[in-house]
Amino acid sequence: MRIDQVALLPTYVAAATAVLALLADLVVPGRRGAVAGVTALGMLGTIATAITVGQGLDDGGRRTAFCLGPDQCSLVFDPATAIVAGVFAALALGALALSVPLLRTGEVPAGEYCFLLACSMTGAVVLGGARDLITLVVALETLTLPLYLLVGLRRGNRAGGAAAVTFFVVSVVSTAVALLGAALVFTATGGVHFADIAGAQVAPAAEPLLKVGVILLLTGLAFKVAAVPAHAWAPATYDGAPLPVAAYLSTASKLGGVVALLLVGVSAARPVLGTSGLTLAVLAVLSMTVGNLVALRQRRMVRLLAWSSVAQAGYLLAPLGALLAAGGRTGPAVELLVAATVAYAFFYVVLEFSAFGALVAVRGAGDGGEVADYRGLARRSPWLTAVLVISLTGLAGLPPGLAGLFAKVAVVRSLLGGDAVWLAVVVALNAVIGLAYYVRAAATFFGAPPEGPALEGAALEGAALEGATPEGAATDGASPELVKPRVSWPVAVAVAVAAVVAVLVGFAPELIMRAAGTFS
Amino acid sequence: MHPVLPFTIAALLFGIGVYGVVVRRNAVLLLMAVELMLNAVNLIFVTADATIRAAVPHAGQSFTLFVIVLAAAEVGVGLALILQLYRLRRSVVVDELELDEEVSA
Amino acid sequence: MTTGQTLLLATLLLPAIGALAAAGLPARLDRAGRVTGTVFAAATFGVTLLFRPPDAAPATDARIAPWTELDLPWAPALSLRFHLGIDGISYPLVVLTALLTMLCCAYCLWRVPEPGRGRLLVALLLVLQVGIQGVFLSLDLVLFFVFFEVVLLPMYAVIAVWGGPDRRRAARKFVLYTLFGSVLLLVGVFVVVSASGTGDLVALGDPAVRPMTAGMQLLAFVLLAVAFAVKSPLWPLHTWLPAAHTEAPTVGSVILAGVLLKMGTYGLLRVAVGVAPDGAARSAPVLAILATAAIIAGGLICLAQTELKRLIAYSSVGHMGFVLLGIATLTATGLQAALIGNIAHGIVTGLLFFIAGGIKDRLHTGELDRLGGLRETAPALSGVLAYAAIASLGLPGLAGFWGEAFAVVAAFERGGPLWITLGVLAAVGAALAAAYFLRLLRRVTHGPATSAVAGLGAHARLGPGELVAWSPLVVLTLALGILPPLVLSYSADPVAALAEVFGR
Amino acid sequence: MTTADVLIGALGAVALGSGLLVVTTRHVVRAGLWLVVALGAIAGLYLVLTAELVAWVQVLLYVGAVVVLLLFAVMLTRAPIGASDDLDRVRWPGLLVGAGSGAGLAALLIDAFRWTRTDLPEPGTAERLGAALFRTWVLPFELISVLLLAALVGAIVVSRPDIGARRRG
Amino acid sequence: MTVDPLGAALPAIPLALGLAGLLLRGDRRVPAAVLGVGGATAALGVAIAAAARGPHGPDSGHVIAEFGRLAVTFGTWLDGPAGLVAVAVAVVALCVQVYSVAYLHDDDRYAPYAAQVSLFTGAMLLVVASGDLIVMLVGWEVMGICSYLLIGHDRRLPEAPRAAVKAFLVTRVGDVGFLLGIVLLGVRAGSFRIADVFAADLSAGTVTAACLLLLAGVAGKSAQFPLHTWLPDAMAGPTPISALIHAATMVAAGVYVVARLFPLFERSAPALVVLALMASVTMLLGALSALGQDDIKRVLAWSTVSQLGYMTGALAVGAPAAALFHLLTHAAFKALLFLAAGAVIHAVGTNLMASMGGLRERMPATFWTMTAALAALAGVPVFAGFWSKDAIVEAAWHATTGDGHGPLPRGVAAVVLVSACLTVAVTAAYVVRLWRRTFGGEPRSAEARAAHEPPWAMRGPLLVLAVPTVLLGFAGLAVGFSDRLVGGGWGDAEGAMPLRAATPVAHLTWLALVPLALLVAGGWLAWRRDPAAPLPDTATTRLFANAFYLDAVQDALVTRPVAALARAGRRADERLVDGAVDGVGSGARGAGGLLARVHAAALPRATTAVLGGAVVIAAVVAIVVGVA
Repeated sequence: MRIDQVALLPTYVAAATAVLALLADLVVPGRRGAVAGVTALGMLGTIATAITVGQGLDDGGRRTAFCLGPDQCSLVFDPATAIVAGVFAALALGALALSVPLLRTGEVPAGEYCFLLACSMTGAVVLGGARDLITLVVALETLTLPLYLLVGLRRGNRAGGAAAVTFFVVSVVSTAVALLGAALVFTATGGVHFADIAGAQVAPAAEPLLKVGVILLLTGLAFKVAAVPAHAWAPATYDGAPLPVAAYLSTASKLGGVVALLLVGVSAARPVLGTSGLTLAVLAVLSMTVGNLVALRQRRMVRLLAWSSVAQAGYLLAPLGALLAAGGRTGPAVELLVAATVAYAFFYVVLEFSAFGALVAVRGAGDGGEVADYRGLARRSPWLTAVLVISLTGLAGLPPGLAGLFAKVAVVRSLLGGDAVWLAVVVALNAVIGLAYYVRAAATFFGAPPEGPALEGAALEGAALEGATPEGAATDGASPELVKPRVSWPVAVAVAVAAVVAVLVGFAPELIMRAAGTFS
Repeated sequence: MHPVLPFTIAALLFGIGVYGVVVRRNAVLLLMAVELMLNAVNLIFVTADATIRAAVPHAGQSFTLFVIVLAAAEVGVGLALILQLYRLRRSVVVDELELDEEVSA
Repeated sequence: MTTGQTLLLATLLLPAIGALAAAGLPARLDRAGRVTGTVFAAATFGVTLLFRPPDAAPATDARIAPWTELDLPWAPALSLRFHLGIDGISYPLVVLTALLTMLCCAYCLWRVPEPGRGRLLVALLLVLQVGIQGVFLSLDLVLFFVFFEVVLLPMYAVIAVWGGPDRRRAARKFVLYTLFGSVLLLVGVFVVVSASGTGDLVALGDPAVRPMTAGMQLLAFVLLAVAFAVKSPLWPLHTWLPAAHTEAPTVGSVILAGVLLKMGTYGLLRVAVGVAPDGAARSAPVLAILATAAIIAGGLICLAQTELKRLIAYSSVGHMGFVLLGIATLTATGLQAALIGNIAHGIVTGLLFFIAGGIKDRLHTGELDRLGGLRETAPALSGVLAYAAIASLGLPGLAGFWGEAFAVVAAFERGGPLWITLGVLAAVGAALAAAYFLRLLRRVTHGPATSAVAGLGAHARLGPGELVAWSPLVVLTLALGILPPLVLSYSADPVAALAEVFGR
Repeated sequence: MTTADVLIGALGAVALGSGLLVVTTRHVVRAGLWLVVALGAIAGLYLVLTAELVAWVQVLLYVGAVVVLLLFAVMLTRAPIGASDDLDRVRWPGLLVGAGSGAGLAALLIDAFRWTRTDLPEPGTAERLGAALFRTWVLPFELISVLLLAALVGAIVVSRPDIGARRRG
Repeated sequence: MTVDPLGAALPAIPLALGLAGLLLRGDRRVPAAVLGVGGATAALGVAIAAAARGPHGPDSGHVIAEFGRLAVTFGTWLDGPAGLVAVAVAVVALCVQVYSVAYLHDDDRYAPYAAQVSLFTGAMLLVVASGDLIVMLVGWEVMGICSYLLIGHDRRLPEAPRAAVKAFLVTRVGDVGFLLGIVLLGVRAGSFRIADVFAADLSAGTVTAACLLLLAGVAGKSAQFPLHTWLPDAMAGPTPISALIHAATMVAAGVYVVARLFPLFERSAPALVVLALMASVTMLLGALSALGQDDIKRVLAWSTVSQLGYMTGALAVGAPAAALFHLLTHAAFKALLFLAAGAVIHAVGTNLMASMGGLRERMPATFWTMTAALAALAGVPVFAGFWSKDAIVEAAWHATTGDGHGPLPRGVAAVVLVSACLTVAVTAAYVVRLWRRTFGGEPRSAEARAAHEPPWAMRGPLLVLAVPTVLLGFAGLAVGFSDRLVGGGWGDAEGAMPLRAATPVAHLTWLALVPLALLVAGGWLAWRRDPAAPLPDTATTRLFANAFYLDAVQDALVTRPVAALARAGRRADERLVDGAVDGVGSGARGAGGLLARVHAAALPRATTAVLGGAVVIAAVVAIVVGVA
């Protein structure tokens, strides 16, 4: 069997990045900047190769590797794969940039940190092209396993340690469930390649095995997107982890989960789309409702974002839930739904990342802190506030940032295209609950700092641009960790890029919609 | 050979593992229970391999091998994390890992 | 690009640029910022006045025949086109929006509510203008929805920052409740789009386009109608309104009552009725009954109100009831009545809220018990108040009359016991309006001056900002009362085209 | 009933019994030992099912490495050698979920296969399986090496506090 | 598309000047007076021109608004009655404007007052001249609001605002009916032009319904039972305003509109029956209430109610000519009465007759003019009132005997006749009482002793109005005048009133003796009593003084229930409707708290959730998609 090495290039580069990071750490010990720089270069290289290889594809064409038959491939490199790989690498790069303040503190060993991040990226890069269960599982684990360590890497940090164990335990348990599902699917169809599973003539006796297998597989994978019921780890882990890692978890790791769910729930489960549709619908409804309701009551910033991301997972899965409706299983409808899911994922990733990025810019190496700590932020750093507001309102699905709005539009549109009106209504109503806490958080930025009750109500950018009291009083009145932070340039760049992209795709949603169209 | 036997065994074993995961308080014991679950899965793979006509020869057994290696890696990392936790709080009782804080009424 | 298209773009771009300019200026140039904003608002108003209907009505069997349109692709994958257009139904509303925004900005030149930073307030007003005019101008369902959403957060900010003591709660209620409305709009829009394959209002109005099944139409209409009912607001979905109005700053109330609510009625007329006529025909009685209930309920509640702005807010509920009743009749008469009622309410209630703001600014209270004898100390103020109140209670010869009277006429035109009864009840509601407005006048202007009023002194006279902002509205109120063609002449043809669908 | 069936039944009984003890015993250390028994029995099952290589890997990797690791962990976490009563929390949820999953799964598989009989295929010897691995499963194999490297490095860096501390400053 | 210039100018001039006047500051007396008096003069000029030109058919009008098929046209129809009534209105308005200059000499809100009077006049003239129902409604309502503003003008009287609100609301309640009636006619006839409505063939049901609805409005404006309660309270307004309202504008409008639309009423017996009963009750009720008052202006107010009863009675018995005739004479002598009473009050400084008396020597001009007016009111021969009232009684007699116009059943006509005759007696009684209590005997207060004639600005109008008060009656003897009153002067223009006055409206027959006898009787009864003595406090007098307690009834049946309903509505809106909304909010919050508490637990709960969730979802989905 011939192996198209070109298809593997991005994977090689990614893996090489990991190794380079380790070597660099050995060669120039103590030079954090160097290590990070090398890793960053590697990641950039990954992006570049992904794009170039993607460009190299003649339209509609694809490169394959490790094939037994025409469709029995472990790896397929098509435009979608290229896009996913590029996005993953970009997110890893962004996370790295956000990590700079953390690395500066020396709380974490730079070399290992970069290495683990690169490993995770490698897994993610492969994930996009995986076309059989084994590769899928291994890739997912390669994506996830380094994250346990990244979460708990900070020395002597109790929260970090606890968070790491929580993450790990829930992860292995749900992995076990997913593997059980895989085993049942294999038992029923005798195939591990998606093509085989999708094309297998399943004996009526084995039909239930296949269905239950798919259900368990999806439920197990739901852990990756932190969907109810496999969601409880997210708040604890996000809050315990360093902010950059939390950012990576809530973007890259989630995106990985989405890709996996798409591959399994749609590509592989063709014969039993109804089953996977219903499963995903249940997961979606539970996730968005529970996530939004609990988020209403959060006091800590990161936990708020964590719960909101649980809800977002619900919106992510909602379009696939429409597969349960007969109207959603027709060819074009399925493409519509898949495209909507991917589009929402991209919109979400951009907004979520810029939100976390802004947090890092505000808090430096510290943790997210209480929501109340952000009062008066607008007065101190208007630009960061603007980014946060755009991201949060975007996640809520409202202007000024049109990205979030179009994300919701895409989801609802696909749902109605798939005859799942009720699901669309559930999504819509959840959006209302969601706005309640996003807007509350956004409003606190404009509130006066806790020590300045005299400024109660003095709000909005104005507060930032001039301040109702002399500037001195304002900063004195501020809670200490909010004294205007000196944002290190990588963070600044990362946030700026993310914000720009968020605004850009708001005005040109077609970019994302076209990218999403390449899937399935 | 009647495949139903090993299959049933695997099913029950999985159930036992699940029980263990739910009731055990000690992180290490919890991990052991997880191993039981994974072994149940492996058993299913192997039995299936021996029972049905797979599209790719020995796919089930290969899968099993990968799962075993994965499990090993996971255990390694997991134990490291558990030990770190122990260093930090002198306890490996998972009941002490709070998921979420009590909210203000 | 034709002149018309340039005008369309300018109508949306000018305020947007103005907003950026005003907000961009540093704090020490606050006044300059306000001036800039006002200039842009005035420019926009000027632009809107340049729209002219074509000399010859274009020969088309589509229900919507825009005077001029601009149709650019935006996001086909979301079935979203940047399709703007203006016709006789939207034109008066666009002008009204531009006018009120301009007046509010001008008002802010002299009076900036606490906590200051007027230029940002002006900027937000301009953003609101973009959203509202966008709603009136868009001929694409998805675009319509986008603009509909644009309005939410700026208004939230206006209330939550420059509002009264309980502003946060009011603002939250406003934004959540109206968002509830607009998410239903989102669903409704895509029910239509996925059912009929296009989001283009002109195409949807074209008999040639594959019409939706009756069931789909009903579903679509109900979703859309609820969405717009929240915005209008239609009893019993109105309770966000009083809170928002009571807490909002003067200019906020003016925009809110003057044009924001109109998005609901306009949407109902242009979108809900326009794209799902059968659904509309089937649910018209329900709509009419609710509208009449709103008229009566609004009147009764106003009779028992003790706070100035709250009372005016509830009177809006009643007036919008008349507008919705007019729409619900689905007759040319009713639709015309609804349109002119819309405009009249915008002008008169805008004026009322200006005055209420003026009173609250002076006396720092809106409680009727603490007011009284205003005509002794502030004859001009109380005079304008009386004028506005009288106009609002639908006195013939002033703007308010036509919409209300001819809503009743339309109901009688429909005939049948139900519609006749509704017409009678609506007329009774008009009498209630007289009752509560006279009660208001008696409490506020007549009688002996209360301590607060007596201590008014030099504040009693009208400030320059008030003179500038109020006089156009005063004039328009009378003009529209004497010359209804100011609105009706534009809307006659499109309304006739729309009513044709219902054979009326 | 073939000999295979008998063997399977016997080994299965052992596996289940010891597995049950793993999750119920009140001695932490014994739990580890019973786990060895269970895994060994399962290795036996693999052999009966003609998965030779898998069986050996099971013995080597699991019994040889994993369990040892686990036992080390037990020691390092100062687990009491004797019996301790606070190992479990309330049992009913575990019983419910465990029984539910086990029974449900069993029912599913039994219903799928009934009392069908199949002949054992040719054994999955090392060369056969190796061939499959290195022809078909090269990509996951490469990838898992990255995974193992990550696990190795990570485990070391996490469990050795001095790493990185050296770099501080 | 032509509009009769005279018809347009008639209301337009005073309205325009009135609006202009509103812009003046309150204390700019001179320009305000110029605008006010000028407006009235101009109106009078136009009115005279129109009357001189003779009846003029309806013009096609100018369309001012199109609602679907229905169009609103500004058109005029200056037929005979319109011209005459317009003149009367203008005369009274002019007198009032002039009189007010002096009467409000120290009022710093004179300017708006004068402007509002102009608007009031213009509105009335609009009603008179309009050839379109909607436009007529405009004038009708504007009049209402002007009455509200003017009655509430006086700041010294605490009851003024209340009276003003009452006046507007009571009439507005009636106007609901009026509006609905117009709408019904317009919708069924497809046009609001009066001529078109006449021409359209409307079903009897429609006509009856419309007429009854219109009657509601008429009852409100023309203070007919049961909507008459606002009129006496309206005395709180300045006296000239009372003159304006009672003589020429407000109250006249109702009667005039019925006369204008008589071709419709004629077709509907039920409507006329209702009108007749309304009239009978009103005239007697008003007279008896007048008998019980001590406030001079209230006596006059109740007398107006009663006289309006005569007019509507005349309409009911199918004699619009008589009604309009009485409308004109009444305009003259009632205006005079009020202005004279104003002079008296101006001099004595009180409304109460108890502290008057003996003014005969002190203010002779006022005495003589008022005497003439009172005589006219009572219907003493040769005075104007005698002729018009006689015409009405006669018409009622004809209707009773069955040779009258109109479809009114004879029985009902008899009721009108009887009540009219009785009212004559009662009227004589209270007129004599008022006359003697005010001018006769000795002064009963220091002010009365110091009273003197008013300034010329006030005395002039008295003398001017005295002329028609005495002479206008004889006009009724002229056939041409009578023809104009019934509107038929000019051949068969479209929608011309079918009536013809072959004979003059007023002519003496033996019938006149009956009222005369009653007149004398009533007068003699009142004469016997000592003018100085107040009324004995008996149940009857209390009943009269409180106007049969109808205010209390109205309060109990309408005002309080509505207020209670309003409070209930507000409570319901806040507790139920808004409560539900807030409930949803707090409910979501509560649910969030609940769920959050569920998650406030240790790690095992997460694993349990994963495993349990997997089992449950698998089971549920499997069952739903049907695995087995």
